[in-house]
Amino acid sequence: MSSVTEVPASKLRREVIEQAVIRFAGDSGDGMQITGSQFTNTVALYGNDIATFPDYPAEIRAPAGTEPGVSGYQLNFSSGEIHTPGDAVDVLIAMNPAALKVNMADLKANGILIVNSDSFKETDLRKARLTVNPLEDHSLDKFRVFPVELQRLTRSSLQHLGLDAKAMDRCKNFFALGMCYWLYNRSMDPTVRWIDSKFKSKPLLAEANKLALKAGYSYCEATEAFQVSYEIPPAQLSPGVYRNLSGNQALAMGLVVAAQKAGLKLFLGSYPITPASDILHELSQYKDFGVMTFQAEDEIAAITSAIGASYSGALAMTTTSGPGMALKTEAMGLAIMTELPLVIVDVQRGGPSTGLPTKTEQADLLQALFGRNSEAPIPVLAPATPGDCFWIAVEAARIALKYMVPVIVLSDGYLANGAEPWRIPTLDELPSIPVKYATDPEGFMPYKRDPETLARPWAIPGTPGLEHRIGGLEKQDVTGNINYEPLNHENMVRIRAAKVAAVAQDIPNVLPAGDADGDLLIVSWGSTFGAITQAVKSQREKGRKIGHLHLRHLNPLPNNVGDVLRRYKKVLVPELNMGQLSWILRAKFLVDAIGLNKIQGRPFKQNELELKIEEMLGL
Amino acid sequence: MSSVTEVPASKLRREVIEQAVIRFAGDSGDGMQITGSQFTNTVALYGNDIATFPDYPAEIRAPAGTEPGVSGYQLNFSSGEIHTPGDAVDVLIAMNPAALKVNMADLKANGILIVNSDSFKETDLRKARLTVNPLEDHSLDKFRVFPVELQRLTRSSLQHLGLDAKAMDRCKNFFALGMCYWLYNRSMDPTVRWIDSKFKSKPLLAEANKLALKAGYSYCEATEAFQVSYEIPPAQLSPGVYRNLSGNQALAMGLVVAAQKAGLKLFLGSYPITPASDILHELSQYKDFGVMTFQAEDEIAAITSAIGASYSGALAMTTTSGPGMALKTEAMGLAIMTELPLVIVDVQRGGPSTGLPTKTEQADLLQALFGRNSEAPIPVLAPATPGDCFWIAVEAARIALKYMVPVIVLSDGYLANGAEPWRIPTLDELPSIPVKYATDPEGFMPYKRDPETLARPWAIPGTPGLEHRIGGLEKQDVTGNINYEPLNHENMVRIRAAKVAAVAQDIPNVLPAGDADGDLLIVSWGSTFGAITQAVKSQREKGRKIGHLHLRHLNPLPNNVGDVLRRYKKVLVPELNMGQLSWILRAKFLVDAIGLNKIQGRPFKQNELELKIEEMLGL
Amino acid sequence: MTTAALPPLTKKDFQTDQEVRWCPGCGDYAILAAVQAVFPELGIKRENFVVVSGIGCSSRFPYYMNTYGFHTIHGRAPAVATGIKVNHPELEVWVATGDGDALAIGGNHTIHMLRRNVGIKVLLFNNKIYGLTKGQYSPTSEFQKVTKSTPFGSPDRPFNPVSLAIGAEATFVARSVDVFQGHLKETLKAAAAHKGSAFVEILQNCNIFNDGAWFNLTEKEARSEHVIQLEHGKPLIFGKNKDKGIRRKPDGDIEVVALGNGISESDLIVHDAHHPRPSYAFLLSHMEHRPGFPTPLGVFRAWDDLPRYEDVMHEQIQAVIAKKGPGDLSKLLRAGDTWEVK
Amino acid sequence: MTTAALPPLTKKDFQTDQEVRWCPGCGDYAILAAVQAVFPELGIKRENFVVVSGIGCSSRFPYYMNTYGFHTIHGRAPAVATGIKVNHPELEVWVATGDGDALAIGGNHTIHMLRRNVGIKVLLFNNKIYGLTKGQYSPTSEFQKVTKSTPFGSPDRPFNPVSLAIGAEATFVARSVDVFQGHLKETLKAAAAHKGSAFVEILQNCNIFNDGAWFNLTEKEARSEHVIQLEHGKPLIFGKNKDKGIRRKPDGDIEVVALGNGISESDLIVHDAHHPRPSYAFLLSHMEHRPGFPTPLGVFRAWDDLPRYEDVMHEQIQAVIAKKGPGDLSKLLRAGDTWEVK
Ligand SMILES: Cc1ncc(C[n+]2csc(CCOP(=O)(O)OP(=O)(O)O)c2C)c(N)n1
Ligand SMILES: Cc1ncc(C[n+]2csc(CCOP(=O)(O)OP(=O)(O)O)c2C)c(N)n1
Ligand code: SF4
Ligand code: SF4
Ligand SMILES: [Mg+2]
Ligand SMILES: [Mg+2]
Repeated sequence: MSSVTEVPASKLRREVIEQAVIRFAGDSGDGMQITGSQFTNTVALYGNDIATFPDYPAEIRAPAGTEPGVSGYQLNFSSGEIHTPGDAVDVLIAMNPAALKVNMADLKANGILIVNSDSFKETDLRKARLTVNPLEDHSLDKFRVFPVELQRLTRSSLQHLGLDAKAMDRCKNFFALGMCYWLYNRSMDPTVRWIDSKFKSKPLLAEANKLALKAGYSYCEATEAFQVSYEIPPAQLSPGVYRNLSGNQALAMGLVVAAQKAGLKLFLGSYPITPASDILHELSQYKDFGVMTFQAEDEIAAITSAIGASYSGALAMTTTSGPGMALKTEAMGLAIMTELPLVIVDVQRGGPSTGLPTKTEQADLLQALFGRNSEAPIPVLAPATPGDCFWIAVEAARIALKYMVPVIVLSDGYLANGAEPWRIPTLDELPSIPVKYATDPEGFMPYKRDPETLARPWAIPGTPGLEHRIGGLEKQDVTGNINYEPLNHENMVRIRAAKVAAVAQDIPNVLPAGDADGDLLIVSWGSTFGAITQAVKSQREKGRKIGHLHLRHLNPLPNNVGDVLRRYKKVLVPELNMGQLSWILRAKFLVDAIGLNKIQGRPFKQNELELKIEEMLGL
Repeated sequence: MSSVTEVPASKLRREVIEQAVIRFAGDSGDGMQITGSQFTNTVALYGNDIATFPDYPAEIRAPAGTEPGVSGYQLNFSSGEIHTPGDAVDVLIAMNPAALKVNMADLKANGILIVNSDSFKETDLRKARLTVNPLEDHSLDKFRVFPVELQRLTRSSLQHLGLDAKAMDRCKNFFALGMCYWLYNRSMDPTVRWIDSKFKSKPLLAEANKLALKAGYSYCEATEAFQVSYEIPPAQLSPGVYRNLSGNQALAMGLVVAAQKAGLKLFLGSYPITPASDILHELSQYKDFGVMTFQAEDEIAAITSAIGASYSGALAMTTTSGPGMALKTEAMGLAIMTELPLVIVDVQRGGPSTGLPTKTEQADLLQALFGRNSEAPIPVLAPATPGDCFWIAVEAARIALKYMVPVIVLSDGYLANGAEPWRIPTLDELPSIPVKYATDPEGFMPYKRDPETLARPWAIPGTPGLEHRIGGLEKQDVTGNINYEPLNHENMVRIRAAKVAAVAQDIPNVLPAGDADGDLLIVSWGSTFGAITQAVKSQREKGRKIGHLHLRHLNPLPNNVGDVLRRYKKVLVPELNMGQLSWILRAKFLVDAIGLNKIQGRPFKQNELELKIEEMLGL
Repeated sequence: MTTAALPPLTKKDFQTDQEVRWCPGCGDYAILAAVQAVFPELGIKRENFVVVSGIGCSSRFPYYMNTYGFHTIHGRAPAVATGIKVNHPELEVWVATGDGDALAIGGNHTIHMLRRNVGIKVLLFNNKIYGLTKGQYSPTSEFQKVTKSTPFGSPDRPFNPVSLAIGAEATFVARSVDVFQGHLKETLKAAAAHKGSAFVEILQNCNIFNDGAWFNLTEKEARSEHVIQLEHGKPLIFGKNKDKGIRRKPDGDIEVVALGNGISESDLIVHDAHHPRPSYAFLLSHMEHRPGFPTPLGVFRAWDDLPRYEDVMHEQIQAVIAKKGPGDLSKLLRAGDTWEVK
Repeated sequence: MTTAALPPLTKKDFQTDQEVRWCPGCGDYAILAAVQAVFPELGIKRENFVVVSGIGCSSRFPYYMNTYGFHTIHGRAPAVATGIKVNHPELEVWVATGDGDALAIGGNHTIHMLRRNVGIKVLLFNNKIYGLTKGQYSPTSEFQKVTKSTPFGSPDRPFNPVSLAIGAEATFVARSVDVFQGHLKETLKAAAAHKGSAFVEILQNCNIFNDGAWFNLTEKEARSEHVIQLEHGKPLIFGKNKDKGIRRKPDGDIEVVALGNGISESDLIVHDAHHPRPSYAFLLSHMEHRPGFPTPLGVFRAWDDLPRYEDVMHEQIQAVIAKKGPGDLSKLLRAGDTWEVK
């Protein structure tokens, strides 16, 4: 729904529209991630709701100009509430033929296509394995195509600076960004500010990028390249102060905050791995909060060093992705046996084995629940959105410290790199996390438990009179002495299970979104939240009687999940795996949960979900 | 039921009985494991059916004479068919107070108790934390107690050999063994033969042990210590040649046989761990079969070296227990991705973490099924008895080679160390295991599959014209080239799953033992087979309408499991874990499977099972 | 595996159809070129080459070699390669790995492979950074290095790969540089000629995340002052005008001396790569850590008198078979006491 | 942590109520006694000691020390200890480990801990066997050793733990023997006095699975001929009658010489444990592999000028706080561009 208003100042139309999806696509070297995040930041600052989807090539560098080298950044921004980066694209910026080839399928009919026409020479086409020039073979006829000589125009706007050609060409993404700002009537100031701070030490480059940006803007102004420009009013987000945040940033910040609220030092033991490495990078910056980041020699040293830090009184954590998670499983058993607090973050990626390192997936749930020798229960949480990574991180730390258990957080590549506007909580919105170390030798026993939480005391080295020994062998309750007696073992196994089950007492009952009962319940977890929310909204607008239950606590489950499941005729569980949550629901509640399983390294599209919903409703 | 016959030669009664349970218990240093296995071997040779339960202390040596140091060996032998070492003991040999203290609870009322009265001095009692001498405080009144000065009698029978006291005392277990042979009218010849070969190089010790053995025998003869001796006729086992075999021996032999049948070299990559180490020890002996045993620096090198051996054309395997299994999970993903044959043996033990290294448990099932990052399916098998370890090993190799997949075998500590009479198969009873490497460059593609098995070709280095590259990244089907495309990934994930599912086509439908339908079905897997078989037999004799379904294939399940489950009113799943198989049956078939879960590091007792069965039948 | 009548192989025979995916300017290209140039000259059938790697930019290597290749998992290449070589000793097994792959997560497998003297050739691409994961410091990064994961400088001091390998009992240890093609090829040939484990550290430039890490060794001007070539039987001389050398001090330590006025080549240490004991090679391996000393390139140690792991294992097997005869299935099944039930 | 006014601790203070569960005659008892004797003399509060171990007979050690103790998982003690020490640098962290625990599965953590120079003391109980798992060969077992897992002899040659540690840049490396109580205590005190990582190989007898492994070093007769004591500043002399020594050869190598007829103590190498460079210590570490050479005991290397990992990390933190002030939560939350929705 778009209302047209005449803009007297120019004979250009300006349309006010509700929402738009824009995608920047180019070579890995073209700076598309920066361009996209700058545009995102600007529209977010302006007050639009946003959802982003950065999609860059596998870790290894591909040759320039080839398809595997294409890097993309998609943004959905709106004056209404949105939860996904959008299925199809309104505006596509393609910096070279490969980018065009890889992305054009997602551009809507009659969508705007801006291409860098300087990069469609014979050689460029060959790199993209194209025999004919798409700009000439009518394959783009169904789009509104705007070929722009980005290279030539950028250079000419910069030639007076005396930079070499390579340096000038590196600015052409800002030229394109300038065009987009014009197209959506956005101020260039935030980006100008960013350029100034980013290139503080290199004023000449700062100047060049700013010039290119403005050149792109004025190019549209002058040439009236586009007959139309768009206006997307601010969204009605709930009041508050907002910032734009990615999942990995949010997770790192959440743990710093948790440590502060608990009055503990934060220790991270980690070994780099995509897409989790940025959490390590983020936390290594927080020295002013006393954060200790230990880059270990491998994932096993990463988690075991964290266990050591936890034993000596830190809020300890370890971060990794699938393959690294597999390596940590033996050590998780030690944390379970010694009943030490620990936050284990798995930013899931495509697998198995090395798999698809930069693609997203939700297939580590069963590993998180069962991937250890013997009976080794662990609480498992999963954030729903990039911003929710902050809250889940705080919750994970709270549970770990209150119950003296390791806790697993399952994020994924989509949340880790995706961004959304995040309402900054006021300090008093942050939960308090009370922690006390044992200090009194009187009657101290290393496995004497708190009756309510079953937590054992946390007696840290350096405390006089509490000297004691712990380890991975089975032990007697209360005294903690090694013990292999049959009944003691059964008792301890059941206590460890009861302790994890006890976490449920803090988990509020879950309310399904949409209808409280009806024909179909959709159950989800993790990063599929957004797409499903969108799909359910649209289906309910069509009058379907459906509910949506999203789970952030996967072990233990909220107490009322069983009841909710029974209030609907059918249960659908869409997952980016082969059906792991549905397995759990089936086993626990004997409900015939049906899976919608996509395992392509990409998030759900809204309409894939809607089609399945309608199929299950027999429509 | 025992029939009494007068033996004229002496005024001693000889009773013919059907079955007896005997337990040898003493200090770790007393040689109880040897004594027990000698007695076992003798009665097995005689033709009795047997089931044994060696129960030795945790790996670490305990101080002599203390309770933690007690080592026990229990044997159930019979003229009828038996499947368990027996719940309670008819005859207990206790070499010291600690052994008596730990074991007397299991001795039947009026049972025979032979104690080494020389070891009940003040100091001995203190080591066992006893204040009063049980030989004097009437606490043994309900038993038939035979105090024997084992030490003095042994020494006096050996003094002429000029051995030192320590050496003489080390023979006293053979004195006790001799007494037991008299008690059950057994020939000493097999043990004499064993002593001769064992001490070939030390003739003096051979002589001493044989003398002690005979001295024990004649002691009973002479002193008429026992008023009665027993006769247990041979069992009616199915015809054939038998030997006595432990699970670890059987497993090792099974893989040597499989390699021979497949015409391949066997490669074992392993890192020692209780209770799996004996498989490494066994296989390191089979040099004449060209077996290569590589003792790796850790479990990860153990499995990855095996993957390398498999890649280069060997029948490759790796053996471990729970904690080591946890360390291998990342590498399993590589074997799955590269679709290489591999046999992974997990001899389960008590956990989590280091847990109870010498105790048995069945709690690695879910780890075996799901303990890897992303969707990484693997066939899983479990032997039912020590002898079945042989057949499961052969089956695992067959599946791995036919389908080009890694296969997990779940044995456990009870099977590994327990022994039973094993009917030696004739050569033509052994399955043929056809294997062919790819050799023809014509149209060769590393991931071009066999339509029936979905197996990719096995093209081993050294083959001209088949040079190719494989790895852990997602790949295109057929060509095997790296590929991150969405639909290709989904396709490959489903192919890897379909390949494992295809294994079911070779698995015969399972027939429940007992009633083909009825009130209760008991479903089991692994080493609980014996106890459950016994319990079901006895309950059916009491007229209950119940069936017993034992699963040796856990993934994929036999095709007809669902049908079988539905033929009974109730389903009971007894497991030595917290309910792992029942969880799978519930999720797959939505049946309300009830668990009987014991997690004490010990096998089920028959009557624990019978009580639960009766409870479920509402009796 | 050397045989006379082979159809002569060429560099082309070792190139694959896969498009090479390293950043333009990456040092890995040069290493690939050198290996593809050397393999045809080894007189080994192409089908007998196996190139094994872990994970990292450098570990993409096998995809670009038209031989058998295995791109395994991070850090495990030496263990996978050991399985291949032990099972199939005739194969020519090379490992391509990085400073993170071989010395961080894979450190243990690397030192154990060297200790066992398995007949595998290891090429360690040392760019002093984690390239594939976009620029974290590695176990060879210099102390105080600022990287993505150490914005305030790395708190730990690096391994010296050559010293570590020698400490792990390596029988062949050498160092070369991506851009010194001639030297690199010679070094690779020397490694190929070694029967036991061969460990070659190749100094490699990551022009994206650690550009110029080896600048002072590669850059024309500096080079000759900062590098010393180790050549068996030749004195340790370096300097633009070959005017400096390494001399023994009476206390057994070494010193840099200027040639001339009284000091001649004959006063310098003559390099002995075949020395049976590792201490001399170890002494050389540490020299560049001292002010004024050059960085040695070439073969530090090449002592080949130790049996290879795989040879010992297969000799044991042959010996047993010679003694007991080849294993017999029915004997195996019926071993120990048996009895018959009629 | 040394403070003047401590109530004097005694050996008893470090004994636990746990019954010690090693085989009678095990060398571990002697090591336990020595440690319990040395700890009270270090002037450190008992509550500040943490003893960390992996898995093995030797790794039961913490249960018998009345301090804070952590019996972790196999091979990971150095990593767990690193987490403890980095988080809590005031603690006195000791690791008890075995030749399998520290050099087989734990090899990588051991060398990385040494490289980082984390202030941890490692006691490696070297019995050249896997004791707890009942007698398989270990990475320190001699070549061709017959064990449960190698009935025809082990096919690989062992690590020399001292050489490996030096190759891994260890700043303190020493060797002692379970039964030489006096020497062992002195060695432990030297390790305790070292700020950086201290690595002590303790030759230990497993009388059940590898009895007499060190017989030729411990047995009265042989001992003095086969052992040489390393004492800083003293010449390298050995032999029953102190009649032999180690001398430098002109080529920098070493040789065994008989004292007398022209050769005097002054011709011998004077031991310099504080030498800043590792090559001298490495040379000593390998001597026993040569015919006629003794096995060195004592401190090979004690060079303490390198900053500890944990100190560098905490200095970085302090520096940033000094510069930016302590972290402020609301600033943290509101970092970067923000906007307000009314
Ligand atoms: C188990 C596991 N942990 C971590 C990673 C992530 N990872 C891939 S390569 C690499 C290090 C690469 O550095 P290096 O070995 O020096 O190779 P380079 O890229 O520099 O050539 C890391 C940490 C992984 N793939 N697998
Ligand atoms: C992950 C794992 N793998 C293997 C084992 C089995 N294991 C326990 S101790 C040990 C080796 C013990 O040898 P060493 O470290 O020399 O100690 P020692 O008993 O000789 O003192 C092994 C292989 C284990 N407990 N955990
Ligand atoms: S990141 Fe560095 S090492 Fe990796 S390919 Fe690029 S330049 Fe080479
Ligand atoms: S097995 Fe050996 S090392 Fe272990 S306790 Fe016994 S004697 Fe000591
Ligand atoms: Mg690198
Ligand atoms: Mg040992």
